[in-house]
Amino acid sequence: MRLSRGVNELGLLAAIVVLYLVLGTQAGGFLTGSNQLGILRDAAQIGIAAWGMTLVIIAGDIDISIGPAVAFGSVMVAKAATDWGLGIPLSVVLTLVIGTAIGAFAGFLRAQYNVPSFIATLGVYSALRGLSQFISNALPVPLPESRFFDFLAGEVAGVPTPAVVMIVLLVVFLVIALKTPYGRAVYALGGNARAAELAGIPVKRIRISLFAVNGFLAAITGVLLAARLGSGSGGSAMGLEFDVIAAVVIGGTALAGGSGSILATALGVIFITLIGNGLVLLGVNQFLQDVVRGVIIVLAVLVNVLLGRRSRLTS
Amino acid sequence: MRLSRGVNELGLLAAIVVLYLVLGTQAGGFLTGSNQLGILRDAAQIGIAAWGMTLVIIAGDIDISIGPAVAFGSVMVAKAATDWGLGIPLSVVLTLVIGTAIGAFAGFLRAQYNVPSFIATLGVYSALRGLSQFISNALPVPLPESRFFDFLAGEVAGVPTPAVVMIVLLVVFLVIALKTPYGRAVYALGGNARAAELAGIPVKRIRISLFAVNGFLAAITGVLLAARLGSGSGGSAMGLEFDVIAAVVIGGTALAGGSGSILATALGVIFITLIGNGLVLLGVNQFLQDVVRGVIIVLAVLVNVLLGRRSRLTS
Amino acid sequence: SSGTSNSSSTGPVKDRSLRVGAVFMDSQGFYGGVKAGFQSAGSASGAKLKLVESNPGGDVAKEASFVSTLVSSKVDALIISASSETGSVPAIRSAAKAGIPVVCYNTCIGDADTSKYVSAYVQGDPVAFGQDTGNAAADYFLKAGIKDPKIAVVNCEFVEVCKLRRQGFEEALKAKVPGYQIVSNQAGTTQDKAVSVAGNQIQANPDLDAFYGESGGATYGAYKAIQAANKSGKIVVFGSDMTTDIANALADGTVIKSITDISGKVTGKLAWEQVQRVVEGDESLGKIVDAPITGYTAEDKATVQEWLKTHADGLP
Amino acid sequence: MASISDQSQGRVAGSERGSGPVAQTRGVVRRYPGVLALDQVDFEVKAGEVRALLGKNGAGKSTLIRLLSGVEKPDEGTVAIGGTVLTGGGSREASRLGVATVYQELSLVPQLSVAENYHLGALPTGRGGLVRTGRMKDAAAAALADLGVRIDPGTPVGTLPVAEQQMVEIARALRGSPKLLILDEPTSSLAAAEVDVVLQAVDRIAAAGVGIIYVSHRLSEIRQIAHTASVMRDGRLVETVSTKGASSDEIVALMLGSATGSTVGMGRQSPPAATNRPVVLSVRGLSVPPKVREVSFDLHEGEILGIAGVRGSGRTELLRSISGLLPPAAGTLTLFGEQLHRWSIRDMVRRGVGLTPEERKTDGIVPLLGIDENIVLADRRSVRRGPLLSSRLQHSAARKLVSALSIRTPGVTVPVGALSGGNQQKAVIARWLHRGSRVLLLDEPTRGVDVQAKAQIYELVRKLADDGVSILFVSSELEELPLVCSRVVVLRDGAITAQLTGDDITESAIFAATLADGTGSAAASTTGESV
Ligand SMILES: Nc1ncnc2c1ncn2[C@@H]1O[C@H](COP(=O)(O)OP(=O)(O)OP(=O)(O)O)[C@@H](O)[C@H]1O
Ligand SMILES: Nc1ncnc2c1ncn2[C@@H]1O[C@H](COP(=O)(O)OP(=O)(O)OP(=O)(O)O)[C@@H](O)[C@H]1O
Ligand SMILES: [Mg+2]
Ligand SMILES: [Mg+2]
Repeated sequence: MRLSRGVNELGLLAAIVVLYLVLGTQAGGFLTGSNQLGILRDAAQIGIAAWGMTLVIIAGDIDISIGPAVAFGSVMVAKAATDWGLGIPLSVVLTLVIGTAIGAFAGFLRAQYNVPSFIATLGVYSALRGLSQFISNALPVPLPESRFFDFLAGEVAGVPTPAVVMIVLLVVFLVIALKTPYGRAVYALGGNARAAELAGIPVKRIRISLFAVNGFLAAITGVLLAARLGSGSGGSAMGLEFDVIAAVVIGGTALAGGSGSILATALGVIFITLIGNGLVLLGVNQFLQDVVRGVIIVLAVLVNVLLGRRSRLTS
Repeated sequence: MRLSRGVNELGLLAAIVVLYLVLGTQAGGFLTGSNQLGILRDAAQIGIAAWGMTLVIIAGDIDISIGPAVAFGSVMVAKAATDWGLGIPLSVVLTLVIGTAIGAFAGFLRAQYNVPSFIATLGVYSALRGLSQFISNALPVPLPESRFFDFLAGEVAGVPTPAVVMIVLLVVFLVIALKTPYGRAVYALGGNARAAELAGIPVKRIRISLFAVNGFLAAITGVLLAARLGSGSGGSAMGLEFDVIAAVVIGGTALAGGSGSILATALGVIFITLIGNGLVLLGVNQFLQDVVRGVIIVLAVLVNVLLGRRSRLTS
Repeated sequence: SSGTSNSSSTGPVKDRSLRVGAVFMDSQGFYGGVKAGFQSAGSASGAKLKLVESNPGGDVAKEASFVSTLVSSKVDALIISASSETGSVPAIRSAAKAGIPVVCYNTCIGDADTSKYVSAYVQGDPVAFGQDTGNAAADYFLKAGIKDPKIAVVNCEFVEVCKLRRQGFEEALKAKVPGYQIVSNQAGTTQDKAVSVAGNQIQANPDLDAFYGESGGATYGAYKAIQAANKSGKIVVFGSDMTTDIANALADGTVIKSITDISGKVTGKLAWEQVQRVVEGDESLGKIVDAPITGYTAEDKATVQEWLKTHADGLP
Repeated sequence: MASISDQSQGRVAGSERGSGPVAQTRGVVRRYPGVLALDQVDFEVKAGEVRALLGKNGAGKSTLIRLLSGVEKPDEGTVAIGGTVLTGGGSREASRLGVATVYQELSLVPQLSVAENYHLGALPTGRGGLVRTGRMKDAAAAALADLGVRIDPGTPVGTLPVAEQQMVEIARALRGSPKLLILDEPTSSLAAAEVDVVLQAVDRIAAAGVGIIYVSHRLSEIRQIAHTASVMRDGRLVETVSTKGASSDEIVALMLGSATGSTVGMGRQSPPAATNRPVVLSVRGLSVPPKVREVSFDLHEGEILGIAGVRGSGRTELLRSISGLLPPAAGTLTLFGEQLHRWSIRDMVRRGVGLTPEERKTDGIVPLLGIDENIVLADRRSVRRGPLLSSRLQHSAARKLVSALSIRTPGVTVPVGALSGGNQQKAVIARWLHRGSRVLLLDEPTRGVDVQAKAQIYELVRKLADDGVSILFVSSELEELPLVCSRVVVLRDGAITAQLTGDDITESAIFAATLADGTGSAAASTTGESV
């Protein structure tokens, strides 16, 4: 099991190396520093939410509300900072708090009443998309000029701020998943919730917290997005949940729960972002881009599955 | 278990009755015969695919490619009948065959190589959406005039043809699920795939067939859609997979597999269609519609869960 | 920023290899027309044109990341239909700052920013667009003697352009038929959504006179819904965007009474002309080019037939 | 010892009833990561023979069975059924050749009805290929009735008690009139009377000329029904003996290798009565309708209190409600002097009460996690450095318990799901030892555990009691209660009906007390021997 997990990560790494070789030679501008930083910036859009999603999926649940939650965060922070006149620090804090609370609410429905997480977050999905379009009238809500938002949209030591946030959170989540009682409890309850419960692990509280964390991460992504665009937009982050879930699953985390790795998710995030970037750079027809993306995602997982099986047979 | 399943269906039925009371008194035109028939027509769009999806989910899998598969079917039949000049019967047959084959391919990836069905169908999702936009240039492809398509778009004894197709298929799938060795094997492998395999059930073959059936049903829906619109459109059926899956889950089928009921799915389909119809008739703001829809879906499932729990405690 | 494109030379585009980034707002047929018009005009002027294209589906976030990718790849120019007047500003600004000339078509960012960052804007003014439909509708109502028409809107108002189209539509109506009433306004951009939404609107408003379709899908969906409800002729449609099936319905004339259209191909050709101007060395900013708004009516069958003949490939 | 096999030729002269071998393996080898599960095994069963397969947990019994039933392929060697060598066609190939298997893990579909599970993979169909529901139910009910159980064939299997599920599996295995019937620990979850039903069925089937392989850790059963016994150790088949010719001690010695029967220490060593010591846990009027009614008792410090009862008497519910898993309708607990009216699992874990559930697969272990993590699951405080977990502390804590409980594993990070059943059980007990719980609720702790491990568990329980830990010990194996308990209470229909102390704790006394009106005289024979 350990072994096959390692193989999984190696397989993805190999796929990423292949992508770099192909795109580096075929796609003009791919290897430029600015493009690489652009990739990191785009990766942050998926990655920040993907760390939390990995834990949610390891716990045997799913959260499909990421896209609307990000859009809602972006609208919320802009509305609060402008129309509601709350000032920038308070607006940001409020956005993060409300995002967390909404996530916690979905988690509560799951943990307390056993509403399937797919349905609980489908409800949130629909409600948040509608709500952010409604309060913004489907128009972008401009952010006020501010050094703080400029900083979020800008760079830290040459690296885009969102990418820095993503990397910092990656480290935090790696430690949480591998080294904290909380993280291990997530694995335990995903692997066998009844056994975890019997061992005295607060299963309900952990479930609620996982969705709360996801809401928090989506709100962060939303604030970063608003800073990048200079406005909050209720129609943004369409379909982001698919990219996030795909990154997690490409990383080898099983939707059945109980196993998975944040590091592998990180590779999945890079993989997905690279494909998106490369297809544009290669000048592929916009519609064929979707076709190629679909084929590559399936191929990546297929190769990984086959590698994993081979390694299990020969070991 | 039986009891709670019955309660589940009763709860949904009660929710539908409540919707009828509310909409009948509040929404002008709701109770007219033509609106009721219109609801049936809209229900067919979700329902036909939902029967197959119920079986897929009972088997412990998921198929998220419905929307693009329907769009692809609609484009395919129109292209074949016009640009490729295959004639109408052949075009329809070809569309159904190719739809089935694509579904079977996703099922093959799942069954043979253990590619998670979420990923296999995510690949198909992306590829088919791109492909149908590509071959149609993102333009509607007009259907040729034909008595057959007029029939599909029209009515049988006053009932919209798609609704008739849906009802006939409902009966077929009810019998399959409850009364055939095949249907029971689906339940068995969803409940305990290892046990099913040990008992000599051809698990792989059944898995492939389930996805093939879903592809077939999506193709039928696509042909009916093209007939209704008079043209095939690559951008149609956006997000249909969410509605279909939601209908199945609202019907009480667990995403974990092993249990579920086609009849309850039918109630779920009606429930979802009613909400969509009612919100428009009530003239609710389009963005608030999403909010209301999200809240109602969660509430429906929540009430069902609570009813089920109550009945279990008192039984 | 340097303000220079990466192509080493300026001067005539003939025989030059040009990589142009193209951002299509979403996957409607109109953009297929733009692409075709742009490419054919480009090759006609002898350039070796390579399009690097993408389609953010109206999502400003996706648009921003596409544009940054195009900037990294140092395309020679960027043509874009901006998803949002305000939300698209950072993306376009970053392209301009990287020295990549930007040509807007169809939609763009606010006026002030356009004059700062955008070389040219091939404008299909959405308000004027809506006014054209509104005028056609008003003429129809006046002629039919309907003083207080009840109108249902099938909209695409999650993008700004569509809001502006309706604004123009209502302005024109208000001037000529002040008794009009919008009894319902619901979203339905794709044909399949539109046909079911319009069907519901017909049920909710039995005395409906007309539909306004803000986009091609909305228009066609309303048309199909009227047919399905057996209300052909009782309810009529004023719509937007030509496609083959809409043109056919308009030629028939019982349901669809008018269509307002901006030709994608013409828009694409105009965009190419601006790209050509810029890469040949004219660095002036903020030029506004009006894309012709064309009204088609059921009464003027000849023009409709003409459209069908000249658009045999279906691209608008 | 009567060694009757010639290993080099793999020939067994067992009973006279059969003719040719119905199943045969030649030099089979099966490896798992880090484990050689089978090492050059030659094995043979004849028609009409009942062959017991014995060995410690992890000896390779289930692995050999998986090869015989076609579920897995050998890495080397061949498996032949009725003279036909298996070609890797899976369980379907083997079952076509007449192999029916009751696996150690339940292989039922919990959501489906008894009838459907009975017919799984071969539903009876009628006109139009539709399932004949009525016939399906009748056939299932009849087959179960043959085994002496009465279950409504429409009930979902998952809602049945484990024992009844096991009977459904056995009934199913017999459905296709197999040539070879393999039973992997079929009685581990059964109570005395049911064990007898199974044994009688086995006798009958063997008499009809079916070859039977029977795995069990209960030597008493084996001596009762098996003609011959093959003993496995560390993946090798060490000996095949006639059960008539060999004594239990000899068989145990074979299973253990160098160790001899006497070192196993199965003799009665129950601790002295502890009723004079302080009361640790006092249960008053505990009711969980309809299973537990007004139960009151005291548990003293260092006491091992046995709870006896037939299946369905409510022992599991009693333990579950004390542990906080099942909220009682009425009753109080006084734990370490503190009276509780409501309590959650987490309260009880924190206060030092630990439950090892009777179904370790579904309730006990987290199969994908390592042994180490499973062991520290209930208390991670002691393996932390600052806020973070320390793998080193985790490993050393786990290693200590792995060796103390003799858990057989290549390493402490191996996923616990890969362990043999008995070793999984030990890992669950180890969890509470790591937690330092002062009150242990052990629900069938020796189910599916081999003789040596059983002895180790007894030893462990006694030692814990010596250290002052108080233990509630539920067991369906009546013979083990006298071995470990200083006091036994008997549960009947959810109420305590008898209490036995000191020398009154004998198998026959307990047995008499568990039965309402002294039914089932067969029991004395099934529980006659203990090892
Ligand atoms: N799927 C597997 N993966 C890895 N190791 C395995 C697997 N199955 C069995 N093993 C190992 O092979 C060895 C033999 O296991 P097996 O289940 O055959 O023992 P057993 O004799 O049936 O024991 P028990 O009496 O506990 O059931 C054990 O060391 C076990 O850990
Ligand atoms: N409602 C229920 N939900 C889940 N499991 C149950 C339920 N009722 C009984 N069980 C399980 O069925 C099994 C039989 O329990 P029961 O109380 O009838 O017998 P018992 O006295 O514990 O005897 P034994 O342990 O020998 O089966 C136990 O595992 C119990 O947990
Ligand atoms: Mg075993
Ligand atoms: Mg029990």
